[in-house]
Amino acid sequence: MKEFIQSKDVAKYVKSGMSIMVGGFLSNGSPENLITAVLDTNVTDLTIICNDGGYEDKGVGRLISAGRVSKLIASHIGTNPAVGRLMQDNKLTVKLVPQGTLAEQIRSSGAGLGGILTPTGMNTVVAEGKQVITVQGKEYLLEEPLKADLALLGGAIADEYGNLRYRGTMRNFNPLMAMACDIVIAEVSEVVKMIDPEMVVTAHPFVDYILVGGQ
Amino acid sequence: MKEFIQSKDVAKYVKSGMSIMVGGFLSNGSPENLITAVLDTNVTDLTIICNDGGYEDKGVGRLISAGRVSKLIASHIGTNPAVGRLMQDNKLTVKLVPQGTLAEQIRSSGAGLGGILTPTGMNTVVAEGKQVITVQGKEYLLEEPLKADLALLGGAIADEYGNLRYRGTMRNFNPLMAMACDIVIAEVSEVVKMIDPEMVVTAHPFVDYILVGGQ
Amino acid sequence: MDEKVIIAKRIALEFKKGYLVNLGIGIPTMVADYIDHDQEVVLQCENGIIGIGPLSECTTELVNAGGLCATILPGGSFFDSATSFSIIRGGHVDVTVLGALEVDFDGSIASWIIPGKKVPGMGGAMDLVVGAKRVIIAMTHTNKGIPKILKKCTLPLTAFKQANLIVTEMAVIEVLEDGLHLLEVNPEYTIDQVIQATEANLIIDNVIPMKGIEQ
Amino acid sequence: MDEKVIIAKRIALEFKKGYLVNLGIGIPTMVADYIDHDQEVVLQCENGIIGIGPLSECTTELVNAGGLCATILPGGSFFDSATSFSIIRGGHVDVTVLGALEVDFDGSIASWIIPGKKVPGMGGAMDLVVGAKRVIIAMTHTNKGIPKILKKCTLPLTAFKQANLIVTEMAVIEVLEDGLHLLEVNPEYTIDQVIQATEANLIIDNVIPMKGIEQ
Repeated sequence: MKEFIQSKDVAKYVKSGMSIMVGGFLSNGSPENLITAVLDTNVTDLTIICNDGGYEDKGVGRLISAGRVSKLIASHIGTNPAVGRLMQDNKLTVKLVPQGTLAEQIRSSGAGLGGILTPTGMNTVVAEGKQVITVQGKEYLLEEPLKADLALLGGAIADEYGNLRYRGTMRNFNPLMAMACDIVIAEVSEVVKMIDPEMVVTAHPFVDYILVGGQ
Repeated sequence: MKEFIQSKDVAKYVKSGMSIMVGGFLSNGSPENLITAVLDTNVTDLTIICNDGGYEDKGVGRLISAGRVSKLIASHIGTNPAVGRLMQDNKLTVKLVPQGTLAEQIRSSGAGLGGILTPTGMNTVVAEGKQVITVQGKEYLLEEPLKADLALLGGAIADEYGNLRYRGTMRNFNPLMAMACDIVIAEVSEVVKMIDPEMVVTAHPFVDYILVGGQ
Repeated sequence: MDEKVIIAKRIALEFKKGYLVNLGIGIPTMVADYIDHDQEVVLQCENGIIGIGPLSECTTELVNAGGLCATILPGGSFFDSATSFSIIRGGHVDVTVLGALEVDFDGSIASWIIPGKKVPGMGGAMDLVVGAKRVIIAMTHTNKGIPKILKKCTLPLTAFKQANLIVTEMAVIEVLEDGLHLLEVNPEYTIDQVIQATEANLIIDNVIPMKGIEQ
Repeated sequence: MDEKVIIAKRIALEFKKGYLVNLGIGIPTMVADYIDHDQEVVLQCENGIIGIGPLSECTTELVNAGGLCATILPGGSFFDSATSFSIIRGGHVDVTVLGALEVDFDGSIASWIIPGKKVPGMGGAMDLVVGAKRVIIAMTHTNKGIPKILKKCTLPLTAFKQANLIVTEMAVIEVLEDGLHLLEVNPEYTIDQVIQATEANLIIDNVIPMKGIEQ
């Protein structure tokens, strides 16, 4: 039930105040055209979930620099100075999460699990206010599942059925986010007739809309 | 650091009383030659973790029928009458686990997580004696991580580096088990020069020994 | 018409265009034969496939959830068991159709064990009934005259309060908060006959003839 | 010799044949330049690659964990972020090399935040130090004369008691249960100079000249 859309159609699926997961690692595998399409709307007050803050002029960082984001959940924000500036001005709230925890929080929500039990972050500020559960004699932090209204995926190649595979390291968070959001829009560099069933990474039932174009 | 081995070498890695994960779903993707190699040794008192009990004369069921198994952890045992017989004679203990829970228990151990929080089995006998954890207002069962001494994988094609990909539905539990055991032996139907990096499912650091032969 | 065919044909009408559907073993598997091609329903099997097609000559590479050799349709894909149950548990399957030994007033289901008699195991059923958006029970209305739709299940549960619709050769019954609503009755039976064959109370508002079994 | 080169060269000696290694950003990345080809060390990056090779002209498809365009070596593979951190958290990485702001007597590490000054985020560091079999800290011995090897970390922790080895331009220090053991000293410094530059107590049994920095 995939629908191939144009940039201008993206406006139908975004609105102010919504939560959006954006694929990519330091903008590698981020959907630049979808991000531009969101910037072309007037939505604001977004909660963004992404591995990092991107760069000031690249990746998800462009939404942050443009002041469209009120909350960012990420593992790293050091590459985008706009994040620090907006935090100091109290215009942006940032929740820093260990990268592996972030990946599993997203996966667990897509997998219908109640979050994860991880040793990561024990005895650090990350553990503050969280449940500690002992399993087989070892202590783990309970980190809750993370979902969002919309996923914007990048780094992909689609087939005519709407299946996706990813190119190189552009895979990163994209397949996890595809399963953890109500609406999933993928930006793809090309559309092939059919992806080998062994090579499909995100199966077509998880993709709602496809924008062709971009890297 | 992969080593290509012969059937007779398998004896070096198995011993009585050990726990073994065996890939396959109703024997599809089970390593028949590795199972034969284990039968050719005199090991006994094995704990087997497998999706199911296989068939009396096929898959992991052959180890059970031969009386080599003292404990079976599986989601389904209806296709192998030997399982029921041995249970009645108190020669075999069976722990039945929902299939999705079993998959995630194995994955969580390989991923260094403290088990999973699942809604599956709540308010059933599966929940007896287990912790119930409330997350975001919903109750989940805590199911502990599952690991083993040895993994016997099937359904795979290897490359010269020791990477694996799987054929069709033979993938099932194999890649999960590859990450949850101390020693991993894979039976492969063929060895190709190099698997496309996008198609590798089990990367070579997780494979210790490879037996060529079989389907 | 064979009672299993009646059940299968009626259930096929429940699918909407593009639905991702998981069919259990037995009567549920037969539903596939009656799905209208225009519905573009996609079948998932828990052993790791989206887009499973008809049975085939045995290839060893590809089996369905019953272990029978099958095919993959264009646009299909393969994945491991953890991914498969992420799809199932994560609410991505629109409908699952499963057999049952008993269903009760609450929509609780018993399907995996008759203690002391038959212990096949739960396989993927516990995950499917908890995870799928809609759970349809496909079963004969009685076991040789003994009601299977009960006030309270007597056998160990597969899941508590998860059935949404019960389809038998006699009737279609919806499970709602206030109880079991008799929606449709096979014209070969009277409403009274259905009531007689059902232990649980049936709420009877507006009963129509059972759909999909005309010819 | 540049102090960073000294550290990188010395750490390269710590790898054994076939090791799976994750190198952090900064000095750790430089270690790659000094790994003996015969060691067959395989480098993993947390953004989803095993077998990363040298930097390259930008391709957009493949970046390292620092976001720089890189290459993949024969036998390498790509995967998503959840799989990547399963590898990391699951204990499958033999060694991780990371920079740090502070390390203490216990082997606790502070590396991700200077409150009020610099908040880059933890990225994948918290998972790496908890999950890798061996954690090597690569850092200059002091921050312009101010010791970084402390009795107790003053900055927020990345992890509690996880460092195994500390390599600086002055010395190699092993972290054991009973404290910090001074193993090797760069011949350009005296043991006393190392002690002066270290706030934590050093246990001094049998110090040898720092290896790997001869030429």
